[in-house]
Amino acid sequence: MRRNESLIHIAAFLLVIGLSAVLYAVFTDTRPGLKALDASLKERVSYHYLLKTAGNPAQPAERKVTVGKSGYEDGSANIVTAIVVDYRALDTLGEVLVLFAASAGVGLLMSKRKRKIETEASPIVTTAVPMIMLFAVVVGLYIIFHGHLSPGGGFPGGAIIASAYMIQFLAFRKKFSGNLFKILESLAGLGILGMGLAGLYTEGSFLANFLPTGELGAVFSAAGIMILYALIGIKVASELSSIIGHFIGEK
Amino acid sequence: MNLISTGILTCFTAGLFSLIFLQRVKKLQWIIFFITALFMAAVAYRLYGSWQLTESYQTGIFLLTFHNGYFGWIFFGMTSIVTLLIALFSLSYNDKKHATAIAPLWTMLLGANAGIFFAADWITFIIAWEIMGWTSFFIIAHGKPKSFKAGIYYYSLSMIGAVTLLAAVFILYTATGTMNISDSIKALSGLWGNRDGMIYTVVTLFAVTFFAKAAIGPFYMWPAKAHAEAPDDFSSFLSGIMIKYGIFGLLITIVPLFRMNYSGPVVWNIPLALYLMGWIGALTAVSGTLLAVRENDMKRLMAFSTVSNIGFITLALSVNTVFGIVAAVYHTFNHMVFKGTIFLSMASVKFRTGERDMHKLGGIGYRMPIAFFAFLIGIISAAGIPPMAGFSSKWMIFQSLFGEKLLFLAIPAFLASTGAFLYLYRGLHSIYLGQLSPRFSSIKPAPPLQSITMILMMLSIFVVGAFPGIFLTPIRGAIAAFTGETISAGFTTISGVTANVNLFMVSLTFIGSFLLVLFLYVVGKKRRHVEPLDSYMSGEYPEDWNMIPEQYHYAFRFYEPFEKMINPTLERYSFENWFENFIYNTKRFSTSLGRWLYRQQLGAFIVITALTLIILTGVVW
Amino acid sequence: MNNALLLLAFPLTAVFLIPVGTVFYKGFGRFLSMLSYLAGIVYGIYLFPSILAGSKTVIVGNWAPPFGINLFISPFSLGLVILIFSAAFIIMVTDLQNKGKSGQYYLLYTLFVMASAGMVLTGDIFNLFVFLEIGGIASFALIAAGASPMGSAGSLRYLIQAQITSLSMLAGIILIYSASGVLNIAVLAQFKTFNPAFAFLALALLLFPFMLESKLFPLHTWVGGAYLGADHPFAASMSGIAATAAGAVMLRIVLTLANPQSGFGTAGKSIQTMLIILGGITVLIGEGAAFTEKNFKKTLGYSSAGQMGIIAVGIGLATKDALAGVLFLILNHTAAKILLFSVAGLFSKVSGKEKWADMKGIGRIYPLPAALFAAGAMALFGIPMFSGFWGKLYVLKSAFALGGLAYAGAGAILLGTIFEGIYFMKISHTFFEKSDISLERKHYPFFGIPALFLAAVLLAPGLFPSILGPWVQASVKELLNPISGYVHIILTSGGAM
Amino acid sequence: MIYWIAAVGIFLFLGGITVIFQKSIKNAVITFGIVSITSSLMFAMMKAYDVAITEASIGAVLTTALFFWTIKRLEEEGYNEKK
Repeated sequence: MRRNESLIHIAAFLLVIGLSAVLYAVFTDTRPGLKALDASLKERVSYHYLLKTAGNPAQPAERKVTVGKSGYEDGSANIVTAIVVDYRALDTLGEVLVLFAASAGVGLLMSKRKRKIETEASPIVTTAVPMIMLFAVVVGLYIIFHGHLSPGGGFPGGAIIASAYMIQFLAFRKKFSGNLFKILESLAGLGILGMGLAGLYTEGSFLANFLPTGELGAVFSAAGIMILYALIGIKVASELSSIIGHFIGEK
Repeated sequence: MNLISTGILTCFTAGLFSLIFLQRVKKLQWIIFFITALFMAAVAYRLYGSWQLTESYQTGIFLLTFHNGYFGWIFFGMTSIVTLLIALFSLSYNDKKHATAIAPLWTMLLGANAGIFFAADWITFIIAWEIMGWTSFFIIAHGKPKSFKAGIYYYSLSMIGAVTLLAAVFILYTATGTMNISDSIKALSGLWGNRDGMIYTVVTLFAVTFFAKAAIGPFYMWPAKAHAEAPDDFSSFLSGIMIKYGIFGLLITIVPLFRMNYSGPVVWNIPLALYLMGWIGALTAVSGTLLAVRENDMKRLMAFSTVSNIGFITLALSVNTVFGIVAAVYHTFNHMVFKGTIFLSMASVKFRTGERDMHKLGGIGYRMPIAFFAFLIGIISAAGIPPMAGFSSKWMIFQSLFGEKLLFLAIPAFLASTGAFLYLYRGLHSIYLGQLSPRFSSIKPAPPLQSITMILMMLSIFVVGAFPGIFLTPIRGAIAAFTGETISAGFTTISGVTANVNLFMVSLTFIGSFLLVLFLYVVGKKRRHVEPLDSYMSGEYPEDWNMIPEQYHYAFRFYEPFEKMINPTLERYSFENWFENFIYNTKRFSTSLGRWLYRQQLGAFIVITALTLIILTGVVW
Repeated sequence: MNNALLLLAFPLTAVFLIPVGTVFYKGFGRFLSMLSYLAGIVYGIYLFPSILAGSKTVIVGNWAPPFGINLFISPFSLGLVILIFSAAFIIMVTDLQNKGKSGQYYLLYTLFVMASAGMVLTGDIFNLFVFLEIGGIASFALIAAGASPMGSAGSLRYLIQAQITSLSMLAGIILIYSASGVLNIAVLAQFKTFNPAFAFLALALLLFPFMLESKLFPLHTWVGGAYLGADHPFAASMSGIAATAAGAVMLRIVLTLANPQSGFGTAGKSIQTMLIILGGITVLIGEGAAFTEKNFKKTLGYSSAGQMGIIAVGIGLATKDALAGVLFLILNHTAAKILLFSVAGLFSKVSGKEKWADMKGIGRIYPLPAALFAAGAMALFGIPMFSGFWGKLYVLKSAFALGGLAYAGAGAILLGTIFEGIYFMKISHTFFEKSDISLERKHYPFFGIPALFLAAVLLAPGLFPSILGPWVQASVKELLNPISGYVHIILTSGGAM
Repeated sequence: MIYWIAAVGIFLFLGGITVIFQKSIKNAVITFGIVSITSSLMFAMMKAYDVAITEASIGAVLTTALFFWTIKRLEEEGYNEKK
C-alpha cells in the first residue's frame, strides 16, 4: 500500500473531480425528460403506501379488506412494516437470506479453535449482566411484537436479543452450541417459507397475507405480519448469535 | 441418392467409430481408413457426369448445400485417387514400430476434404474448412513435443485464415445477400465500380485465408515446419493435397471475381491486384527454391520445394487467362502426384533407416531401388524435364506468361525453375546415390505394399507425361463450364501461345535417349566404392576440433558457397523472424497484462476510476 | 397450485432444511441440494410447454406490479432458470467424488443457485439487487472456502469490487426511484421519457454489478484471484451459473429498459455502444491474458471473460440475429465451461498439479476426459458441429450487417478467436503428448456420465440447431418487443397466474 | 431542526474521513462505532426510528464487537499492526 500511496491519492483526487463532473453534467442537462428528484410525492409508489391505497384505484387489487374503509389496505399501523413484511415481503425474505448466507459463510470459514487468552470477568460484571440481559431481551421482544404498530420489528429486535446473548457470552463464557442456533435458524426459515406457501395455497400468491387483519392499531392485529416478524426476529437473533459465537470461539 | 453427403457422413462416422472403439487395435483403424478412402474414390467415380447433383439440408438456420461442380469434382477425384494410394502406403507404413494414432482423425479429414470441394454455400465451406483445420493440427502434432511446436505454428496460421475467411464471408454476405458461393461471387463482381473498397477488403481477406493455407507469400514458413514434423505418410498428404485447398479457394473466389465486370486499374492487361498476386507468387517460387537449397533435412527440403511449386501455380493463376488457369490447375494435379511420390519415397527411406538428415544417409538407392526410382521419377517431374508430367504443366505456365508478355514475371520463374535442379539433385544424390553408410548396409528394400504404391505413382507420372489429355480433358470441360472459354489441346498435344507440343513424341525421344545413356553406363567401366567416412584426416581426430566425423560427409553443407551467398539476404527479409517476433511480443504483452491485472491493491481504484470514466463519457456524450 | 414461485421455493426449502439435517447426517446437504435442483428442473420442464404458449407474470404477496414485486416467467427466463438448475445439478454430480464438504458449503451453494435463478426471474430492480446481494455474499464465502490458500485473497478482492458495484447499483436504484417513483421494470419501461444523461447514468449504475459478474472490462480484475482461489466446482459455477444469470439480466435491462420504445430509450444507443466497446476490449484482454496463462483454473477463467465479451457485444448489437447468437453462446458457454472445469478438477485431483503445462500425457491415461476437454474447448471457440459455432456465426453475421462500430466488435471477436483457438489447442494437445507420467488409472463414474451428457448438450444444437429453434425464436421475440410483450403481460394480467 | 441535522451531518462526514485516516486499526474501529451511533441519532432526527434502532444495535454494538474480535484473533495469529 505504501508504495502506491501517492498514486492512490492522485487517483482519489481525480475520482472526486470525475464524480463531480458526472453529477454536474447530469443535473445541468437541459434536454427534455425526467431527471433525478423529478418524481413528485404523489407520483411515487410510497405515496400510495403512506395513504394505504396500494390497491391501485384504477385497477384494484384482489385483496379483501375485512375491517376499515373499503378499498384501503388495513394491515399494520406501522407503514414501514407494511412495506417490509407485506408489500415487499420477497425482498425481506431476501434480506433474511443475506444474513443467513453471512452466518453460514462465517460458519464455513471460521475454523473451530480454542481461545488462547482467558480472563475471568469481575463480580460486578457477572452480577449486572443477567439484569441487563433480561432488560435487553424484553426490549427485543417488545420491538419484535410491536413491529406492526411502532417503529422496529424483527430485524432490530433480533439484533438486540443477539447483543444480549453476546453480553452473556462475554461474561459467563458458556460453551458455544452451534447446533442449537442452526436448528433455530432453520425452523424460523421454514416457518417464513411455510407462511409464504400457505399464502400461495390460500390466496394463490406467494407470501400473501392470508390471516385476518383485525382492527387497525390494535395490539393483536395483522396476524400474518406479526407471525412473520416474530419468525424473522428469531432468525435474525439466532443468526447474529451464531456469528458472534463463531467469532468468540470455543472454550 | 445423396451420394456426397453419404460419403462425408461415412468419413465422420468411420472416423469417430475408430476413434472411440478401436483405440487398442491400431491396425484396424488403418484398415478402416483405407476402406474409407476406397469408398470415397468410388463416390468420386459415381459422381462423374452428374453435374447437376445438388444436395441441401436445412439446419434451421442456414441451408447447407453440396453441389457436384465441375471443378470441385476434378479436385475431389484427383485427391481421392492420390489419397487412396497414400492410404495403401500407410497401411504398411504403420506397423508396430511406426504406428501413430492419427488414422481416425485422418478418416475424418477425408470427409472435410470432400466437404471443401463440394460445398455450394459458404457455411458448408467454413464448416469443412474448420474441421480440416483442427483434425490436421492434431495429426501434425501427434503427441510429440517437437511436432507440437510445428503443429501450433501451423494451427495459428490456420486460425488466422479461418477468421479472415469468416470476416470475408460475412462482408460478402452483407453486400450480396446470398450465401451461395458462385452466386455471391457473381453478385460481388456486379459491384465493381461502385464499391471497390469493399471488394478489395473481401479480396484481401480471402487472400489471407487461402495464402495462409497454400503457404504463399508471407506464409511460406509453415510447410517447412509442419511437413517436416508431421507423420511421414501424412507429410505426403499434407504436401500433395492439403496445401491445394488454398489454390482451390483462390480459384473459386479471387480468380472469377477479376474476370467478371472488372473495371479497375490494369497492368499489362492484368488487373492490378492480380498482378501483385503474380509477383507474390513469383517471389514465393524464388524464395522457396533458395530456402530449399540450404536445407539438410530431406523433408524440409521437399517442403520448400512445395512452396516453390505453389508459387508457380499462383503465378499462373494471376495471369488471368484461360490458358493460365488451366496451366495452374494442371500443375496443381501434377504436383499432387509427384510431390506425393517424393514424400512417399522419403517416408519409405525413413521407415527403414529412421533418419531425416541427408548427410547421415547416402547410397540408399542400392538397397531400396524402388524408392530410388520413385524419387528419381518424382524429381524429374518436379524439375520439369520431359518426359514426365511436370514438364508439360511447367511449359504451359511459361506459355501463359509469354502469352501475356509478362517477361518480368517470367524471369524469377525461370530462376526458380532452374534453381529447382540444385536442390532436387542434392536430394537425389545425398539420399540415394554416393556411398552407402555402413550403418545402413543391411537394410531391406521397401515392403511390398509400399513398393506397389510407389510403382503406381511412378506409372501415373509417366502416363500423364505422355498423355496429358488424361488430365487436360476434364480440366478443359470444367474451364468451359467455368468461364465459357477453353483452350485447344488434344490427347497428347497442347497448343500454347508460341508453340504446339506433342508430348507423346517428346516422351518417346527422351525415353530413347535415356535408354542410350543406360546402355553406355552398363557397357562403361565400373567405379570403385569408397566408404563414406573413410576420409583423409592427416592424423588428426575430428573430435579434437569439436567436429563430428559426419561433418566431413560430402552431403553435409552440400552447397556451402551458395548458401553463404544467399544467407544474408534471406535472414534479413525473413517473415519467419517477423512472425516469431510478433508472437514473442504478443506473449510478453499478454504476460504483462496478466501481471498488471493481478496487482492486489490497485484493483478497487482501477475499478472505481474506470467506472467513473465510463459514466462520464456516456453522460457527457 | 401452478405457481412458478415454486422454482425458488424448492432451493429455499433445501436451504432451510440443510442446517437441521446436517446435525443428524453429514451428507444430507449434498443430497438435499441436489434434490432441490432436480425438483427445479423437473418443475421447470413441466411448466415449459404452457409458458412457450404464452408468458406469464407471478405476483408476490398479492400486490399488483407497481406496489408489489412480480416475477416474469417467459420462455427466455424459464429456459435460463432450467439451465441454471441443470448446471448446478451437473456440477454437483461431477463433484460427488470429493467427500468431506460441510453442510454450510451446500447451503451457501444452494443460496447462490437460488439467487441466480431469482435474478433471471424477477421483474423489480430492488428485488434484483437483493438477489444480487445474496449471490454475492454466498460467492465470497464459497471462493474463500476453496482449497487453495489463495482463496481468501481472491475472495477479498472479489468482495471489495463486488461491493463497489453493488453500491453503484443501489445508487442507480435510488436515482431511478427519485426520478420516477417506481421500481418495477415493466412500469419503468413504459414510463415517460427520461433525460438522456440521467438515463445513461442510472442504467450504467444498474448494469455495473452484472458487468462485474460477467467479467467485462474494466470489471474483470478479480478474475485471476477468485478463480485461483475457488475450488473447481465453484469456479465452474462462477462462469457457468453466475455469468449466465448476469448475461440474462443484462439482456433484460438493455433490451427492456433501454429499448428505443421505452422511457430509458434516450440512452439506449449509448448503452449499447458501451457494451460493444467494453465487450470488444474484454474479448481481447480476456483471451490475451488466457493466452500465456499457465494455471489451469485461471486460464479457464480468463477464457470465460472472453466469452462473456462476445456475449456483451451480441447484447450491444441488439438485433434478431445477434440475440439468437447470444442465446446459443450462453448455453454453449455454460455447458462447455462446466465440462472444462470438471476435467480440470479431475486432472488436478489425479495428478496433484495446478498448471496444465504440468499435465503432459495425462490424456493417455485418461483418454475420455482429455477428449471431452478437447471437444468442450472446440465448442468454446466455435468449431463447427458445436453450438458455439452457430452462436458466433450469428453474432458475426449481425455485426457485419450493421457496420460502423460493430465492425470493431466483430474484429475483436475474430482476433480473440485466434488466441482462444491457439491456447485451447495447446492445452488439448498437451494432454496427449508423450511423456513419462505414470499414474494409476482409477475410475470416476460420477465424472464420466455428466461429462458425456454435457458433450451431448454441446453437440446436439451444433448438429441440429433447429432443436433450439422454438425457444430461441420465442425468447428473441420477447426480448425485442418488450412493450407489446413483457410490459403488456405484466401490466394487464394483474392477478396471480 | 434542519440546522441540527446539518450539524450532525457535518459531524458524520468528518467522522467518516477520520476513520479512513486513522493510523491504528483499533482507533479506527472505535471512531467507526461513534460514527455509527451518531448516524443512528441522525436517523432518529429524520424520523426513521426503526432504522435508528437497527443502526444502534447492529452498527454500534455488534459490528464494533465483531471488529474487535477479528483484531484479537489476528493478534493471536501473530499479526501486529506496528510492523
